[in-house]
Amino acid sequence: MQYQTQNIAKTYWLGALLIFAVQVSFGLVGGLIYIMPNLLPVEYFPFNMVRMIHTNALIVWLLLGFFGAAYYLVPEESEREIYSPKLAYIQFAIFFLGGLSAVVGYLFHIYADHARSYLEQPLWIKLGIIVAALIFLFNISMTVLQGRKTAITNVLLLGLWGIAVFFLFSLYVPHNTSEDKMFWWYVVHLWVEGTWELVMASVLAFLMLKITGVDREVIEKWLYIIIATALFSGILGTGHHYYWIGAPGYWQWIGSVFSSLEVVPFFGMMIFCFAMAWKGRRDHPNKAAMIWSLGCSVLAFFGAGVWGFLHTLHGVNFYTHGTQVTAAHGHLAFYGAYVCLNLAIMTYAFPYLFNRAPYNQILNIASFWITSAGVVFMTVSLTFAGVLQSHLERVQGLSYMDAQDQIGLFYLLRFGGGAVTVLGALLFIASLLLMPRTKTAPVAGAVPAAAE
Amino acid sequence: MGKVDRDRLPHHCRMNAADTPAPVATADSDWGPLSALPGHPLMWVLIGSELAVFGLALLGYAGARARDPLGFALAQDNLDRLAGVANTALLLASGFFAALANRAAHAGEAAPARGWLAAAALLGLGFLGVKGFEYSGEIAAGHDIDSSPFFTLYFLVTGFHALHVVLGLIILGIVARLATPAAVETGTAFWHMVDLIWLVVFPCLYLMR
Amino acid sequence: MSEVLTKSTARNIFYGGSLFFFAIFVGLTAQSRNYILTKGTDEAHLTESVVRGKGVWERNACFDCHTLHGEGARFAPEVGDVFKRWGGETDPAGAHQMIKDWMKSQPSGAQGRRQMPNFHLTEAQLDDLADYLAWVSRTNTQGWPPRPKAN
Amino acid sequence: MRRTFSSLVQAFLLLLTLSLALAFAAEAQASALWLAAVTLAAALKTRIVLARYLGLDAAPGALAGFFAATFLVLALVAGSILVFPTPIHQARGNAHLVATTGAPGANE
Repeated sequence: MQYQTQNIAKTYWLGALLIFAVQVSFGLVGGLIYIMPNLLPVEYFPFNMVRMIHTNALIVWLLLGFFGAAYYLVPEESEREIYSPKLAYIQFAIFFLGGLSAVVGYLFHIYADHARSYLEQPLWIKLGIIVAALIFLFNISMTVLQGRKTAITNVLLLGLWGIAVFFLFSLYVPHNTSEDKMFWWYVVHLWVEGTWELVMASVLAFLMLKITGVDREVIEKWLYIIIATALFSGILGTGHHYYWIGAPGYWQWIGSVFSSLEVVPFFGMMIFCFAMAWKGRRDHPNKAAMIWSLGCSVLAFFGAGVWGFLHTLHGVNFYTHGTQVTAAHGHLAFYGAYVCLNLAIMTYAFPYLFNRAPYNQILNIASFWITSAGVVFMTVSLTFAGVLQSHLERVQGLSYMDAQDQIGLFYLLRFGGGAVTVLGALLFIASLLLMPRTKTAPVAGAVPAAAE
Repeated sequence: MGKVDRDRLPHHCRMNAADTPAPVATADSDWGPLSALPGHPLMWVLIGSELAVFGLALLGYAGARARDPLGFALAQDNLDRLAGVANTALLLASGFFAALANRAAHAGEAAPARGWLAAAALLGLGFLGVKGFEYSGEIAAGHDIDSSPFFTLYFLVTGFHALHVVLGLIILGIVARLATPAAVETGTAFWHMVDLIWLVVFPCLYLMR
Repeated sequence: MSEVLTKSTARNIFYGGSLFFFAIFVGLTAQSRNYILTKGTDEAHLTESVVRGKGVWERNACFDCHTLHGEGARFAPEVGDVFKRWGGETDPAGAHQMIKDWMKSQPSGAQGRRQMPNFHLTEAQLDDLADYLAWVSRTNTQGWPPRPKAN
Repeated sequence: MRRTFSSLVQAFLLLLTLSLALAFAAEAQASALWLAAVTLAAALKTRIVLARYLGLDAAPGALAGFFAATFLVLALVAGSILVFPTPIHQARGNAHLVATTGAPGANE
């Protein structure tokens, strides 16, 4: 570690890992309710509460991970210490406690008066999030402005500012449901298919820069091409959410055309990562970080790109909208693009933060394959469930529950995949907390170049 | 392309031996296949995106038309083909002036370059005027973006193209102020793309039936 | 051409292009908002009761099990058209009452069936919720969901 | 490599001629011949713009790629019209129907 204040990332990431464990556990509980609906008393464990913990914990820990990534990479990029470490810790306290109390509150059925999906946080927590975001942006912007400016920090900062700005739409709850839905997507879509992609591209660029040793010039050009295609397609790609909610019919064309092109940036990121890994050919001892980075680009391409494209054309979406196809896409997209990204930068940085440079990565690499296999299996199960559901319900005209009764097997398989995922996640957390040292010399400690 | 300015490269990770930039043979600061194209490579990313968008939209048009050829043909009869041809001529002349501007800029003649750019922009404004006249007639006749599948696509595609003309005018303004060969080449590349798209959109929507 | 210039141009083209698309998006959103308030939904009958019913829907996080116009969780049936499915177009009072009775009878406790909690809503809240579900069923969803004839 | 003045003038005149020729032919009967003529003329025009105005004749690979893309779109649209022809005998004299044809949302 080069700068003292990079240590701030440690706090953020440990907090993120804790909430990560909560997130996957509640995912498993949700999967359990699907297959054994009478097991847990519905008064205490209604599905809606379990789901909101699952999704909210996801977003809270991913954001904590992004904050941590920013505190880790901005000092190295800007060649400056973080402007105010104190503010960074205050921000952590507000955000972490806010996120945690939201989750605990859900257990006691305390939600917002005007809750929407992903935005169930009570108003005072939303305001706390905004305060924390303002502190963060001030702190990071001051650091960047005073230091060296690079394309990586430039793009990262734009993404983080975008996240904060679009979150403000969560405070706008119009009475008209269709209008409400339209602006709800200003938060949700413009986050995950806009601003978060900027964060993803810049963090991946940083990782490639460090791990492969390829020239900054080359990496920055890739970065600009990727983010340009991301925003040129992603902004109007929001239209694919406006097909059936009471908005004008022309969104069917805008959404289909632009969101078809949303595959391009994810494809670009995948090619970028592999091209850099090939071009660099440097033997970086942290093989695990490389695997997570490459895995991130591949699974994001499939989850966000391919699975997204599968049901984005309005003619297809007419049948698959609001079925398990969406759930399948959501799981692999979030995992590939944002979970893997966070775990990649953590895997890269933890050895430096805890000063354990040559460490045994077998546990960590195993956790990549186990977690990814679990998520892919869940995704495939849900895809089958969704395709069958679309056919039974939307083509054959069965009622919702009759169709559900016929796809029970796939929920059982999904639960199995979920259990494997939780196992992999816990293994990952353990691998970072333990980080066993290698007995042999540094470079030999690395696992021989992995298949991917 | 120039050499990489080694001094501006970071001395990353002075403490992490693993992170010292390896002297990899990647001093190529070019943009790969994009380097061969005139103007800034990222402009070609934008141009490529636009061509893909219009291409997909026109293929969507072909698909939607296949479901209702008669409805499309009847709706298509309402278009003002003469205005469309006039607009084609305007854009072609405008593109000609833009090419002359580029030629002048490369010869180091900033003032003539600006003049040609202004002429190109003027004709671009003319295009928007004709398009506005067309739209007002169609809307007065009761056709709007919701009125039929043909008009939904017609307004989306031509409207989106018209907005590109507006963006192109802004870009021409910016590069006219700079008047450097690189800037003019980049700006006119976008302008020619707007021209090119019209040459594909116009026959598909107005002429083919 | 110096590298610095190339990079700042790249940044400007990226910003300019993104701004262009965002401006179009905002413009279309504004037009859509106008469409929603005039044609897409039954804004004229967006009564106090419907607004309160939307509040009931939100406060109890119903969307975390059900979908509404296809959005939400997929644990329980779509409710955007439940009012129509339960015959509200021909017998609004009957469908209204059915929704209220359904809410009161939960949880069913039936073995192997997914359970819906009892939310302990007041009579007035139940009326508001039913009014809300009636109102959303009148939204122009461009023909969604597909309604094949059941065998 | 740089475009000469005369090559640009040539390009412009050629483009204009093609456009006007189509304009005069625009009232012609819809037919396979007409579709082919429109497609080829439009394709030729895009090629001239790409090669001369944009200067892609200096980058043959890019010229071929972009030309192939535009030609493909034109050909597919024209081809789909051949496959799904306009029932012209019905269309003639039915202009008053236009206002009532079709409704938004093809999936009603």
